[in-house]
Amino acid sequence: MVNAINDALDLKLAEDKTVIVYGQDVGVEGGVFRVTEGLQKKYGVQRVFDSPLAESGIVGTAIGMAVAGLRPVVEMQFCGFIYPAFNQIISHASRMRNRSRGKYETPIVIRMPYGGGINALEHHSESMETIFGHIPGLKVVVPSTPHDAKGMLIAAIESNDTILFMEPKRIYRAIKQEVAEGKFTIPLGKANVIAQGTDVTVVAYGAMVREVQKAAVMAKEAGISVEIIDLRSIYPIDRETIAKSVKKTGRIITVTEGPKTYGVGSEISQIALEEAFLHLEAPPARVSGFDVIVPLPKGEHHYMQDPYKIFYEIERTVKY
Amino acid sequence: MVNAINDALDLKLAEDKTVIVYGQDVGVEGGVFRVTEGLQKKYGVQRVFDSPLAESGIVGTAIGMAVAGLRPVVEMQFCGFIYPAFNQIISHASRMRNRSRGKYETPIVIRMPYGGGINALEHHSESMETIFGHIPGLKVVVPSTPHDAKGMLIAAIESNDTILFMEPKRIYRAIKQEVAEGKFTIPLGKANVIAQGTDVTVVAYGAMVREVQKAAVMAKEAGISVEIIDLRSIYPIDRETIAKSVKKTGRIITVTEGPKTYGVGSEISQIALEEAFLHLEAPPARVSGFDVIVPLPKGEHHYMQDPYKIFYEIERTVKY
Amino acid sequence: MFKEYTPLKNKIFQVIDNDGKVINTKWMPEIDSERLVKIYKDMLFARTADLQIVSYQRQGRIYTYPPNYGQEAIAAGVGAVIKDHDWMVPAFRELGTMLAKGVTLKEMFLYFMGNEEGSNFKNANFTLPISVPIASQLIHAAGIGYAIKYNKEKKVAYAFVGDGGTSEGDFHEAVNFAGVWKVPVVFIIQNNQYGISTPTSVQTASENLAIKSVAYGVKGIMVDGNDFFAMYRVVEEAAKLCLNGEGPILIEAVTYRKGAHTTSDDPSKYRTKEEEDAWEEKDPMKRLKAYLIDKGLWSEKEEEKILPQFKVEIDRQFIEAENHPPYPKEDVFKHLYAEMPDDLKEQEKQYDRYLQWKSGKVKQQ
Amino acid sequence: MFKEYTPLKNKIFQVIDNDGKVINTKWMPEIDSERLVKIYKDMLFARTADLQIVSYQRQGRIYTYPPNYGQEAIAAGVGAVIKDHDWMVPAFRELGTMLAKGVTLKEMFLYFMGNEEGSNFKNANFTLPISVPIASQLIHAAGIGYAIKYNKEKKVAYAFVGDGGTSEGDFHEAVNFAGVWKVPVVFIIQNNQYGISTPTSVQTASENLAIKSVAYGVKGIMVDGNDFFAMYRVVEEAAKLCLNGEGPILIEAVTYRKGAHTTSDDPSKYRTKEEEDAWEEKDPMKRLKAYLIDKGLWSEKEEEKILPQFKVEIDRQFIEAENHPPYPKEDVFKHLYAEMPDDLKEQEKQYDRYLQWKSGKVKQQ
Ligand SMILES: Cc1ncc(C[n+]2csc(CCOP(=O)(O)OP(=O)(O)O)c2C)c(N)n1
Ligand SMILES: Cc1ncc(C[n+]2csc(CCOP(=O)(O)OP(=O)(O)O)c2C)c(N)n1
Ligand SMILES: [Mg+2]
Ligand SMILES: [Mg+2]
Repeated sequence: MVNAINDALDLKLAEDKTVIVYGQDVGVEGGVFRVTEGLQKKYGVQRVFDSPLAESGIVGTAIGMAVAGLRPVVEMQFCGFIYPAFNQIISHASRMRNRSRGKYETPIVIRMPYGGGINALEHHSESMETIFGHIPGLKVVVPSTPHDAKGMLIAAIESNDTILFMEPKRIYRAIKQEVAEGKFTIPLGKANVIAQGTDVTVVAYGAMVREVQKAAVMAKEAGISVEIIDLRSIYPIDRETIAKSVKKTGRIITVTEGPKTYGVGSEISQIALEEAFLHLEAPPARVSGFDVIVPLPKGEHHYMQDPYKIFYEIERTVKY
Repeated sequence: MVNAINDALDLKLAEDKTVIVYGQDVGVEGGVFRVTEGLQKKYGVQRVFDSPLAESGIVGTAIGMAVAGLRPVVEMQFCGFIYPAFNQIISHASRMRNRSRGKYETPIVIRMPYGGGINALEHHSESMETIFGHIPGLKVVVPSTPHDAKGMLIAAIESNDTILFMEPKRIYRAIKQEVAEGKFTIPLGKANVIAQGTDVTVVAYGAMVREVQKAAVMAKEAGISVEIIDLRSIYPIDRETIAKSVKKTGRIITVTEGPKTYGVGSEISQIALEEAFLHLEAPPARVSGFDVIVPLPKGEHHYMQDPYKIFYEIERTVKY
Repeated sequence: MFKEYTPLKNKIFQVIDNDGKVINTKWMPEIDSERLVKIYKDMLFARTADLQIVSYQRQGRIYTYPPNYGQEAIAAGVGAVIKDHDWMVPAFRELGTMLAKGVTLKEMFLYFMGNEEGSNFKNANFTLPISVPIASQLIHAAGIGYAIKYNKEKKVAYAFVGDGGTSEGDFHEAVNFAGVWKVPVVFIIQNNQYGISTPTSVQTASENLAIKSVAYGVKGIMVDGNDFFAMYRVVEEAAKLCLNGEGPILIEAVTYRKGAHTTSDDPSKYRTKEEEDAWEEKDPMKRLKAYLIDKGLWSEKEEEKILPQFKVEIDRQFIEAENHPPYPKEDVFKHLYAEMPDDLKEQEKQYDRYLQWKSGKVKQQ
Repeated sequence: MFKEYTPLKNKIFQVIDNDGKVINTKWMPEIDSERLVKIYKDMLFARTADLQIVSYQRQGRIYTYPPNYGQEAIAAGVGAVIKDHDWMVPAFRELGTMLAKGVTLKEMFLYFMGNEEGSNFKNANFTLPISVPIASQLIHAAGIGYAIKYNKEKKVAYAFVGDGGTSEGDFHEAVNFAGVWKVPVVFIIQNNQYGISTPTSVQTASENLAIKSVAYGVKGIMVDGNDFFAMYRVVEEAAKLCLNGEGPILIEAVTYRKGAHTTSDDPSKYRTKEEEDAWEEKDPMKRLKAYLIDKGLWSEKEEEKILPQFKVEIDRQFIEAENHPPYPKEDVFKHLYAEMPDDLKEQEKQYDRYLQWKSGKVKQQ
């Protein structure tokens, strides 16, 4: 996925002079995950560079650049370090268009590795997509494969909206996949049905998709047919795809990494309620983190979702 | 409610030398809503004072004071201006206890007027309780009456947890109510069934409770009996009270001011699903803001919840 | 200029005294008479508007408004230097500068009447809407500065903040980024002595606010913000330096908010009559007017003649704003996204259905 | 001292040269020999631990770790002045100071092995856990300073940040609040020239970092952070001033991170061998050792004798940390709240049920 993202950035930098890439250590070093490796060399320090260590400054300057016609793609070094920029995101990046009635737009992409499972220090394992999905004016997307990462990032850079592009760092290098060369886009806001099934719909995104796929194998062995939806977009949510699937299966489970309460899961359940109440054969359910801070590595396995936890819920829901 | 809050602060300042009250303009002026009026005169500038204009500084220093044994009660001037403090809240105030395995606690109360309906400028009308409710380690409460405000604030100040105390500014001076003198507390985390009913449960909090009460009158005229739950606590949620009520009525609606997606409503629906699926006679529903920025005053009526909007949903749900 | 008037020595740049006499000929700017009179009139217009808005507000015809009066020389100084192609990044107390950029009074009224349409400036280019979250806008200016430099444009960005705003972390990050990137941004602190009720001494222990420039390795200066000539001269110099690649610049304009913080504020709670009187001596309009009268460029008679005209014009624009068509429901939804999400479209449709139901309901009763 | 070595003139406070010769007798602190040797041994212990941790990390026995070596004189300077009742507010590169406060190496190991229990310091009083979000902890120190002052205690709070950290808004707010409140906080910037790969010149255009003190009206000084005597002298003075009500103080300690940013970083990507070699000359251990040897207080032989002892002790504590009992499931839930919400209790119970189910499942297969 790292290569696919690099590729997308490379393509857009080559194609569009208004694209600017910056953030902490993204220039000389190419980012702590090497996502921007080689780009400064290729496009120069005016277009790909290291910023001071200040997230509000990074997002805030991106807003300024964007209203002045550039297309900044900025990196937050880790999910846990986006919060100093929270005010700039919620008060400006997501609002400038509305506030100026469309006179000024903020075509910004904020890239950010997120999620657990990499044995990291505190603040390096969080999945707080809900709080961003709840911010009006923002779009929040998560790819789950290298192919999607490339196509979605290109679409994000080309969008005139402000987009939080969350990268599941746990699978940065885990999935080997041939990614088409050259430019292609994947429309933002559309979910992807990656496995057809009849007994239960499982919704996931990012690193959780792979876990669900494994759980689906376990389910199959137990005679349960799982339909898997890769949500891809946290906001907006693709209601249609969810509605269609749950009407078919009558059961739905959402798998997320973040804390349970006010997580993505309950919103997906609500959509199932609104779209398919009379089709429901079991309560829409969720598999999520607990309402706790992601434990440090030695305790993280308690917190993380894995195929067992997912299968457990699949079984419960199907047997309901 | 302003007086009740002032009263609670007064009582705790008098009783406990470790209680410190500060924030922007809370000292000399007594706060832009006059909530802290008279307290500086009574308790001196060491205990009640104006801070520099910097929210991260305010919450961050409160964390420092708290680990050093004080009990700071700080004010964010408006809901829309808490975001510069977001990092201090999510990265420290809500975590210090967990991080230090209980060695350090942060008994902080962050007071903040929130919500719409006062013809205010941008950023002065928001209801973003979800994003705070989703932060592990934080408690988020909202009183809906002067009585509750006093009892809950005293409980909040006495709690050793970090508490976001959201004050529905729209009803700061709207509800006249005799409030008991002297000290009493209302346990945090417990909802309040303020009207018994049989056909549908409506959950609300803050300024929305009054709107629901009006809608319930309309419903009664239409022959619908509404049970009203004042949620009081956004996190933790009182599942038990919700479960009990929805098992009885079979129908539940949540009324909130914030944006729809990832709002409090879907979480309450999820609880209804988890606790009472087989009792449900209609899909748990919600009445909420749209996924937009609260419009400026001339457009705000489109956005705000009112008895009509609530009654509309009650009728739909009951007729389902 | 920046060496001579270094904030490190707590020096303040001044050109005229309280009576409008030139006390600093070396730095007295050359401005032709006609232009000067025009500038004075603009200041007068802004002040008149300000006072009139306060009275509209008392009549309940407009919501909370933050008056500018007392701070007109700052707006006039920047207003006289800023170009149509320059960027203006306001806080919320920059009426005069906004008007100079081509924002109409009607638009300002519309905004403070609670309609976002008032921020959709029809004639003012490169002018951002009012920014309410204190100091946050300064960072945008640093980014705009980057874009100017990147595009090799000959432009300057002017960004405003109050004394209170210098306490925010965003102030720090903004000037610091601009300093590292060496971008053409003029940061203007309107030090009007208070942030709402909080005096500057509670905001910071630094000797003055201009001195904070040292922390970012940028040029800084403290200027008498009630002295139009001083303001003009400093901003002119700052712009020149910026165009020369020697930006950013930090200006502390020392002034006084004569009115309330906003129409919901009562300054008598936190400041004394004596203080207000002392500042009255330094009123920027009074000083420029004394200069103009002394030079025979202006007279009380002319002022008396023009004031009613201004009032009529202000009223005309106010009433135009009042008569602005009602807030269309579409505006609640339409402007958030370049590509509007399906779900939001659906929310609007549901709202339509509700409105239809409601119109039936309300009729019934 | 603060006038003589003003950062405004870019002066740096130094006491010994690269060869350990005293070049500034005026400010040479008096420390008795025994204590000095103890301090050197502590530095040696910290460095040895540091290098050993890096090798444990290579063996996969510990997760990412940010080594301190090269920066020991700063820790030793603060460590020698800080009292048990003083507050320590670390960032994450303060091993030596943490040990001085009574944190055990085992606890540090435990933390970097991924167990929060490592932050529950058993013997270190008034010592906050490691803080990862850059600069945020500085504000806590300002608040602690307030509490100290409020309670009329004779205490100082020491807060650490890196050069990169000075760019964050929180740095600004912290020193500014402390300045306004005049609280006893010593802010120590460990300027080790880089924030990960980013050199200080990209962080700020200011002449140095100590100069930022001017923006807050507080005393500031730039000190050779690789010169133990200089560090000690400055911190001693800063503490005295703080206790005297003349705080806060901002210290920029100029140093060099000899190792990688963390064990996952490769400095050869962004710095040259020449640069590293130049800094090798200024190595703090080398300099203090030269001084000690010159004074006959230390010898290579003693060092050779003690090093293996240190290594054994470090290994002992490491293995103790490795043998720490497995992370109890309860610890995931228990520590967030003083009053644990019912729902969280329920989540734990549900997890128990799942674990039971799983143990059955796993057995089945
Ligand atoms: C981040 C933030 N916090 C608080 C407020 C509320 N507020 C509005 S104006 C103001 C005072 C501003 O003072 P100053 O910067 O001196 O500007 P002035 O009003 O004097 O022009 C405050 C605290 C806000 N708008 N934004
Ligand atoms: C708010 C925040 N942003 C980003 C990071 C990621 N990060 C960890 S260390 C570091 C560099 C810190 O540099 P400096 O302050 O100089 O301290 P040093 O590591 O050199 O001791 C960065 C960017 C973080 N921990 N917190
Ligand atoms: Mg002010
Ligand atoms: Mg560093």
